[in-house]
Amino acid sequence: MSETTIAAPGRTGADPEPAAPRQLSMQQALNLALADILATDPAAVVLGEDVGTLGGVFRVTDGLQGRFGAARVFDTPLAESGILGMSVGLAMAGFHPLPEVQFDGFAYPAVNQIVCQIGRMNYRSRGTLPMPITLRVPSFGGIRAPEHHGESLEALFAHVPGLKVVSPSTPEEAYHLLRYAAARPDPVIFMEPKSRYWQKGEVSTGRRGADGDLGSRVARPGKHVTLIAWGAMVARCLQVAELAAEDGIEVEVLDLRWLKPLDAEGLAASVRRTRRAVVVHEAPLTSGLGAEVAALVTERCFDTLRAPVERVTGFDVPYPSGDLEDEYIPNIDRILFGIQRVLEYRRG
Amino acid sequence: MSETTIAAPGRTGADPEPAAPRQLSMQQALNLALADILATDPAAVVLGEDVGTLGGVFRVTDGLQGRFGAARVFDTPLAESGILGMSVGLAMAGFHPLPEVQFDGFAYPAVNQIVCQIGRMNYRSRGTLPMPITLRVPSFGGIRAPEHHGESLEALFAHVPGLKVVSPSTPEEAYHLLRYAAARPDPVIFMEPKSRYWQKGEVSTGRRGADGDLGSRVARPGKHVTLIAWGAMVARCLQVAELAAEDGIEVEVLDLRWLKPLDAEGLAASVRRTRRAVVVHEAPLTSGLGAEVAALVTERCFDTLRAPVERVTGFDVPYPSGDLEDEYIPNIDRILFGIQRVLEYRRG
Amino acid sequence: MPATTDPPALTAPELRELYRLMAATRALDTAAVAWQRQGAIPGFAPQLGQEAAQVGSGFVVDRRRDFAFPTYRELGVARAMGVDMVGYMATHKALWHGGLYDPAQSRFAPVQAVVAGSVLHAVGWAHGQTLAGHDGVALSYFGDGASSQGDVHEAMNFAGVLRAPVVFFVQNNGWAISVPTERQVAGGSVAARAAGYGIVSERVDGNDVVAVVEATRRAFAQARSGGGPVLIEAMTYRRGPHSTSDDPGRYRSLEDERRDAGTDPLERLAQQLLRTGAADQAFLEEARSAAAADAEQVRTKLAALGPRPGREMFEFVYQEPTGALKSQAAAWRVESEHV
Amino acid sequence: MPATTDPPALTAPELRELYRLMAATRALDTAAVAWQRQGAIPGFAPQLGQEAAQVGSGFVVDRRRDFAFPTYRELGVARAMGVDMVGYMATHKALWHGGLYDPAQSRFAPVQAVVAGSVLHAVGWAHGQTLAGHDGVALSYFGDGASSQGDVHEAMNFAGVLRAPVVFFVQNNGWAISVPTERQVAGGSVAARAAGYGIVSERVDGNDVVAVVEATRRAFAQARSGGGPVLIEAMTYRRGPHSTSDDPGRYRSLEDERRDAGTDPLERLAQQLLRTGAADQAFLEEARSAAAADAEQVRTKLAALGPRPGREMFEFVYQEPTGALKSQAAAWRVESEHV
Ligand SMILES: Cc1ncc(C[n+]2csc(CCOP(=O)(O)OP(=O)(O)O)c2C)c(N)n1
Ligand SMILES: Cc1ncc(C[n+]2csc(CCOP(=O)(O)OP(=O)(O)O)c2C)c(N)n1
Ligand SMILES: [Mg+2]
Ligand SMILES: [Mg+2]
Repeated sequence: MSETTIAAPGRTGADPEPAAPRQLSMQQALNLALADILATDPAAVVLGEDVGTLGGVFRVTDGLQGRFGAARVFDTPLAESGILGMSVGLAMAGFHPLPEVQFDGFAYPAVNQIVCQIGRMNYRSRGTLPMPITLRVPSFGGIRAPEHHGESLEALFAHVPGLKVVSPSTPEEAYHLLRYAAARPDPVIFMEPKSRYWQKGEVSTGRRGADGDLGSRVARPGKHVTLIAWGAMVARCLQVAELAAEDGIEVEVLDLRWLKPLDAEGLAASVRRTRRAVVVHEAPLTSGLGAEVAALVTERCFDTLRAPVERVTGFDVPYPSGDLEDEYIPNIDRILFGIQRVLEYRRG
Repeated sequence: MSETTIAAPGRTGADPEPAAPRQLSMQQALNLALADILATDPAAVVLGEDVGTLGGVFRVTDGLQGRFGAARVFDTPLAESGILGMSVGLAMAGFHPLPEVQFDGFAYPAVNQIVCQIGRMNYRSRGTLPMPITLRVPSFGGIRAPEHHGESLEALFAHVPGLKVVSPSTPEEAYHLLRYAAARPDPVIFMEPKSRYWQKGEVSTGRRGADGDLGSRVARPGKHVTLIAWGAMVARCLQVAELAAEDGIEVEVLDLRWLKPLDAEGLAASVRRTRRAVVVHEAPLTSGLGAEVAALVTERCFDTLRAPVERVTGFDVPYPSGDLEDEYIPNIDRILFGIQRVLEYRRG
Repeated sequence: MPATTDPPALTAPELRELYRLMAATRALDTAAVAWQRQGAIPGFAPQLGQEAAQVGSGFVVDRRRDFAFPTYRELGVARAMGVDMVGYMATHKALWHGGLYDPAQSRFAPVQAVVAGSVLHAVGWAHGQTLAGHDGVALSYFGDGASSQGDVHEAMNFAGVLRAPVVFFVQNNGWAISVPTERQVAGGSVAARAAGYGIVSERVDGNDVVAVVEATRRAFAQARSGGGPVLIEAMTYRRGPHSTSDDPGRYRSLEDERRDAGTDPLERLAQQLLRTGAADQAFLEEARSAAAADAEQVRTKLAALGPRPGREMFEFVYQEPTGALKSQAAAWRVESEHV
Repeated sequence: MPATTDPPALTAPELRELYRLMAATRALDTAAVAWQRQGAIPGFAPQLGQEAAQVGSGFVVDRRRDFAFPTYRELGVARAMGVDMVGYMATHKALWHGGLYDPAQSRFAPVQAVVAGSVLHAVGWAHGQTLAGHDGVALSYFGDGASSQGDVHEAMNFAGVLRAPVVFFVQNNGWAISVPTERQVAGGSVAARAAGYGIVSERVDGNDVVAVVEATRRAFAQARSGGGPVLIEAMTYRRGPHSTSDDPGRYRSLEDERRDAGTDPLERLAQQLLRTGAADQAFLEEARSAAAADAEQVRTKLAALGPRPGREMFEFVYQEPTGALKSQAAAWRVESEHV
């Protein structure tokens, strides 16, 4: 593809015919979503460290440079603030940048550009300079990686005015939520649960209606307690629900998906049914997004709640080295204990 | 003071004789605290943008360079990551750095050093490289300043493992909490409510026991509802309490002081008495520290609470320009509405 | 500088236009300080003494294809580029952070209060021109103090690697609030940094508007023709305080100022116009009184501008507002507007 | 470089010691890749080919007064500085991020996984020496890729302004994962950047250990004597993958590698020792078998190291742990340790 063919950002190509659903890993689903975005949106550009020739350290951008050219899929120098600051300028020039930060922990050097520029340019310019940027961040822990490769930044991002934040839990969700995010005129932080990259699932590529991409999703219905999770923790909660079912406890698993805006209605609807809630996340407890979820649920379901919302989370410690990560990340036992606490809670 | 007199970080001079309590503004109290820190702790150094000759844009470091020399109180180039990264190295060399970030919004460029280095070096080095750094951040809004000069970063800081976070509400608190923070072997983010810099109050300089510096503080006792606040919002809540008293409502105002660790016991003790709580902060609502406070209170006082904890906060919008800041910052009306909601709440 | 053909010398009408713009900038700048003292605006960052650097560089921008990325002190650039001055001053009246002009249509980005915040944007925008096959040039403004920020370095490296059509225009005005350049810029020259990125650079007398225009034109010509980025360091002097809340007496004496400031760039251009016959005394007087009238008009219109309605806090956060934000706006309306 | 008196040439015993260290580094590095393939450690970032740059620079450090700030790839520096190799390899066994050696006592900062994360620390530590009246020198390691980070620029500027006794030691190994230096470093040379900060710099053949030692000694002599910071760019080559999870075949061919890598620095020193008579074949063999034995010993001890107890997650967060954290530790003990 020559450089001048992307001269008119904003034009939109036709979506390819929806193919039959197929088994893909999340990494493949994301790769497919990026390819479909690049194919249909001439203003889309992918940039970041090693996203070109290498195809990304997780191969999520594999083959894209070959297919769409080095103008639209390009490696940048090793500087995250640079990548995000440059994305702001590209957006001002009419492009739809899809930057990648290589690992969660390396979003920190770009926080200034994310908070003060990406989150505010639309506001500062009174809507004349929108920021249609989808920032992909391989996130969360669980892969025995070096320091700073297992962080959960959702609480930080969700607190920032002007951003939207989403995290998929399955290949199907990954494909559709990325396509949805990339079509937005607002900045979206797209948190990819890296420990789930290689898990397969069925993916249908026909676009689902916007409604299908919004709000939370009941991943498993149940009536005794609502387990609220996102990203990699959804799969773990489903395991927990399976185990709890053996004891006759019917756990509803709510895949939150959008971390900003939070689906207050979806949360309330579920908890009104189950009257008990446990929120699970990998990030440290204090000032984590679990606090916001708990507050929101309590505000809306104070009368129905039979126990305070439990939080089963990472501890208030730096994300530990691989050998200790199973001690850090909420495990099945700890989640079961949390469920037990809300079920056994009796007003004193 | 010559450079070699600070050759032995760790030596501690004697505290000056406590003077009689006197009326000082918070800016003066902080200035005095810094002077006393520099006089008693030869390892202490003050660094930042314009902290030397100018004495800081808020004059908090006024006169310190003249008194303690340009080696111990020095201007840096204009780079916040540089200031904080350099502070890490100074701490590794045995110093007790007291860096200043000129305004809250300019802490963002330093987030990487704050989160990944200052918060983790003690952990990474298994306690062999402690980070006795007190980072002073003029914080919060209310002074009709330009963009990025009115931010509230406490939720971000409180979520970061390895940090402690504190914010004073009066000149007396400012003096003592700064001295306490600066004597700690751990990093402390010290959030100065800039709109309160020029308010006077009585300051006693004799050190109060560590207990006096820990936990929260009942700024005004009351029995109908607990108003929880920190920084500049404490004074506003006291005003609200005054007004509410006219209607016979006795509001307890809890000055949280420490934003990490949070005083869970102090919060619970107060709410157990009042059975109702409203938390007030300037930061945006979503994923703000109010969520953590609400969750904590609810976890501990679920049975006694007569209404869900109310949050009266800034909105999920960028901190606005001066002309709109009174619309953004929780005002007396909005806090009164919050109180009314918890008082009138009836189980449905 | 590379061997691009030198652009033609400035014509007498151009020189007179430059004088008009500089005089108008000076008048508005001086007036704004007075307005702050009178309480009409809460604060202001005067560009006094930087008229030649600002007007001279802004004058070169082609508004049909280029884009400028200012800091908080670019009144003269805005003036030269024809930005609506009332909308521009609105930021200093604390009406709206980015100002009330239309940045997209003005080709002048919103006022930027983060030091070095927009330098990378300029590089991204410039690379966008390359990708789109356009020939626009990005003009990035920053100061000697800003040169210390990591973002500036990342921007220069990105620009160098991508050969992006960007002109970095550094106003070295001797000070970053209270810190003089010699304790800010190791090595003493921002221009000297450029070579390390394979970027050509030029130091220019920033108080000589003709020199500034010529250097900027050369830089634009190079960037536009695919020659890659250029850095210009305009040596000038911040004659006023950092901002209306600053007290320069704490860190420099009046004598320092007299010694270091050099000739006033406005006065210098006036002398040059007279000397070369490009203008006469009558023209200068007319330009100055037009400038004063202009400033007065801005004052009147600015005074007439009321506060923005509070609902705008919510309206511009997103292109697609969230339900949560709409609820907050509704609650705000009830509790604060009492409707 | 400035006119400091050149340090005396390396003696034959020193050269032999360098060979021993490089051979030991090579053996351990190669072994670690094998351990990863066998599943004994989850990952490793080999320094294969950078032995001369690493050992040569680390060799110069005076552990009584200097301090080194490594990245995640400084095995050879650690080896030359006498850091406990089992404690060092513990980071790659995922036992503890920073490693299990004592960084304060080793004068070798904890393993640093943020690219460019520690460069500013070195400047701060170095300035601390000035403030304390000590004559220690900070040795800061970073790569060609890291040079793109804003922190590195801020560090160079701070060091220049403060004349801090720091030596920036850049290993330009041609690659930052898949990105070659020419698309990373605008202008092509990190050393060339230094001039812009008034910092002297030197490019050195990073595969020639003698050249590395000599350059590093000159740099230390200058920094130690108050001459300010120095930057050394050691030109070398990353002969292996970026890490054990990398696949270089995706971005460079074996032929590229053969062409660009040059002579193996270990082999090169061996030839030099033989040529100059500083050592004979028997010595080389002995050094290599000592190195192999050394690596084997590290393997045994590393294998014997069990996981750290989970309670250490909580114990090292603060010097003064908070009540909240103690409660979390207690809850963890009950729920995960079942005690
Ligand atoms: C990131 C950041 N840090 C600090 C500040 C506070 N501040 C505003 S202007 C300024 C000095 C800027 O100096 P320079 O870049 O030389 O520009 P000048 O003011 O001289 O035009 C400082 C420190 C800021 N706005 N942004
Ligand atoms: C801030 C940051 N961004 C990205 C990464 C991921 N990463 C690890 S090493 C590396 C390449 C570093 O290249 P260079 O500095 O040349 O060192 P080398 O690996 O060649 O030794 C990258 C991108 C990181 N660790 N830190
Ligand atoms: Mg300046
Ligand atoms: Mg490299």
